[in-house]
Amino acid sequence: MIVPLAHFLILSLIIFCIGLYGALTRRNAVGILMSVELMLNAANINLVAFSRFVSPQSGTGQIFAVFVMALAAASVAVGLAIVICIYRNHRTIAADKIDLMKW
Amino acid sequence: MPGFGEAGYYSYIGIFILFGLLMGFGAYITSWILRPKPTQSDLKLEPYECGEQTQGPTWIQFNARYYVWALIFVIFDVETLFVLPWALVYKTFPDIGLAFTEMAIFLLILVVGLLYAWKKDVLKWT
Amino acid sequence: MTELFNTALTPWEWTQLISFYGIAALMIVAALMVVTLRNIFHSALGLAAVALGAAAIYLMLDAEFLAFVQILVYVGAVVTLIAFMVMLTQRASHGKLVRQSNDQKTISFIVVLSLFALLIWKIPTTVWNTTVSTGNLADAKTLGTAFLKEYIMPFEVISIVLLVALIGAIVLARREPK
Amino acid sequence: MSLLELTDKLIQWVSEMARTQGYSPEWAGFFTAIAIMLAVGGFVLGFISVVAMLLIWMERKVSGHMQSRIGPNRVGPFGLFQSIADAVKLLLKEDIAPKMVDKPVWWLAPIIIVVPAVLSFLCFPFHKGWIPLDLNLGLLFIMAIGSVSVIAIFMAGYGSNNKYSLIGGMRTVAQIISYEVPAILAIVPVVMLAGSLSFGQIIEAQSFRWNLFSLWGIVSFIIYVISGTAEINRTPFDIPEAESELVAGYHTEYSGMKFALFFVAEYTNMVIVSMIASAVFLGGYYLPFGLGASPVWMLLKVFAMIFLLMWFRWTFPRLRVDQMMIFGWKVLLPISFANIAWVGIWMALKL
Repeated sequence: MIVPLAHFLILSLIIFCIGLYGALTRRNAVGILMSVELMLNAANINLVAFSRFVSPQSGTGQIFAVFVMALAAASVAVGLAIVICIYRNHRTIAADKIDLMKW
Repeated sequence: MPGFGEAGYYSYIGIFILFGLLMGFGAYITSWILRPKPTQSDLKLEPYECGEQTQGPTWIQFNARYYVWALIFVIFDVETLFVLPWALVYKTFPDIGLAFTEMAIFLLILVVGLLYAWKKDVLKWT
Repeated sequence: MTELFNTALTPWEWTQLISFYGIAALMIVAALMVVTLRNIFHSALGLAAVALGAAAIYLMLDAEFLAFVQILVYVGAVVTLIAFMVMLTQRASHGKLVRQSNDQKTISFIVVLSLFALLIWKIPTTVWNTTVSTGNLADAKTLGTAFLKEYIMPFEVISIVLLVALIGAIVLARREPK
Repeated sequence: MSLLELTDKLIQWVSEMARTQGYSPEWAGFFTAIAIMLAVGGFVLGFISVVAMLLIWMERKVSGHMQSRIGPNRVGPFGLFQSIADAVKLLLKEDIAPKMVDKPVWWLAPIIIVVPAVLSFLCFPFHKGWIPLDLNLGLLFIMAIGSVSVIAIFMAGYGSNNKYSLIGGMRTVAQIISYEVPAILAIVPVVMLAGSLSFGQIIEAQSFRWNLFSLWGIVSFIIYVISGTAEINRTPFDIPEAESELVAGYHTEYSGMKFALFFVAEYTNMVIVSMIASAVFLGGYYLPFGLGASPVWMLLKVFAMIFLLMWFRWTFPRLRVDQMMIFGWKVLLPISFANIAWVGIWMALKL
């Protein structure tokens, strides 16, 4: 392994920050979910990198990454179903237009 | 890994990806060199819809049933992610009864989901 | 950083370095596509590219199982689901959403930038407790054994999570027949 | 001697040579390894082109004879060069990019569909030890790589800006994903018994007794062949490109070489499905009961499987969409769960 651990962490940091920015600023609800997926992917890279560098034989990080993947898939399934619901009732998927709960 | 060494093992995949790209781009480039390039009339570049004039935007709204199928698929695809490592160690695991029970519970819980979808008629095309 | 380039590298190490930075650059570009592009379908393709890049990174980290499963689950399933969703709501995505970002742009940028600055300062200076690998690395069989031993409870719980997600999403997405 | 041993010896020999000549042995070994990879890749690319052309000819010939026709018979002996003529024709066609297509997406889709098809041949078991790269998780690798083509189909359907393409693409994807789960679950019993996902080890486990020679094996095989047929959109599962309804499905707007790439990918996927079925259930390069092993048997089995798929095409009428969905989720999926349970109980009692 010639690439140092820090570089994997920095890669994952950059992707996480991009995802966070997207999740905070995108108006399209589907876009927000995609940004969340980016963040989860970044977290997974972190987990696998630590697993390889810190405990290469037990593979704990890999197991957590598998669980994160399963939860990510479940969350995106439910999240998109909510978007469908909103789209049916409001004919929009702009997240800042959905403000019924504000008042 | 003898021969290629640790890093060389996966380089093979990279080389094959390059070959796939070579095949695609190679086909594009040869046909670009060989093919005739007449000026295209406007009518020829219409989308092909059996000679009829295109009506309305293509990107119409689709039915939600496609989404529901994809949803069931996602859940069962994630399930294979847990079944495969289990299947790999099933033969050699010392307590085979435990291994069997664990997977039986896991799959039964998912089958409940399948039965729910079945009951709610989302597996149908209507 | 500097000591990396003072040592003589073997050819395979060069390959690894070059492919890592190449893939990292591609992933960052694709991630930027996901958050900036106006066409939401193109963003979904960017997400697929990020997932493929992450799979390549996993291969580099000797997590073979995770790499292939990443392609199977993310590219094959999650991006497909998102693409179906894009088709379903594209009348709202095309044209109506003129502005792509909301009015929290500046404040979000400051928040993200400060998080980034903090971590980019901390990560290289932290001493990580790394070990040099000797013997067998974790593979798919290690995962399978772990699912049957220490992680048997999460393993069963995840099936309940999947069941709840399935039922919840069906209830939400399905239009009640009149 | 296996491919890996040969590679190993060659690399060592070249490194020794380089050392005596005063060059860096590491770099010499590296370039030898890359050269070997390129040679294998080139061989595989040639194999794919030859097999794809042969299959296009075979498809037309088989369909012809099944309908009491002769099929192509003018170009070369038995019309063998018909595919070459077709390829030249496609190569010389002018390129029509309809206006309003989503250019980058539309343009990239044929390339993205070809790459996974080529990549799957990385694990093609030609003979014992002669697998380009016998990945530990080869079977999972092929399944995973295959799912990338779903994205390419989506790109083709979306990018064409044509309603037929889009509907065809959506239907294709819906069909592929409905049958992917049964396809993966059908090979789980094999994995349980072989304890491995690598092609080499799965085939070795069948050196005497093929997986087909048992009740669960037959059930798994049938499930796999049906799901495989559905995944490559062949009749009776050709709803996505039903000519009478949707012109040609997701590749309606493609012409010339772009269409040819879709075509090659389709036939390559057919080879891959046949390869997995032969390697996983039919013993790969082994004859049953230890009667021998040879790459000839592997290729014969693959072609027999392909013939079976072509036979299906002229035997079964096209299914309706609702029948297709019901069959995948309500019949194949429960049967494959039951099959896994049955194999699990059987193994638990036996061990």
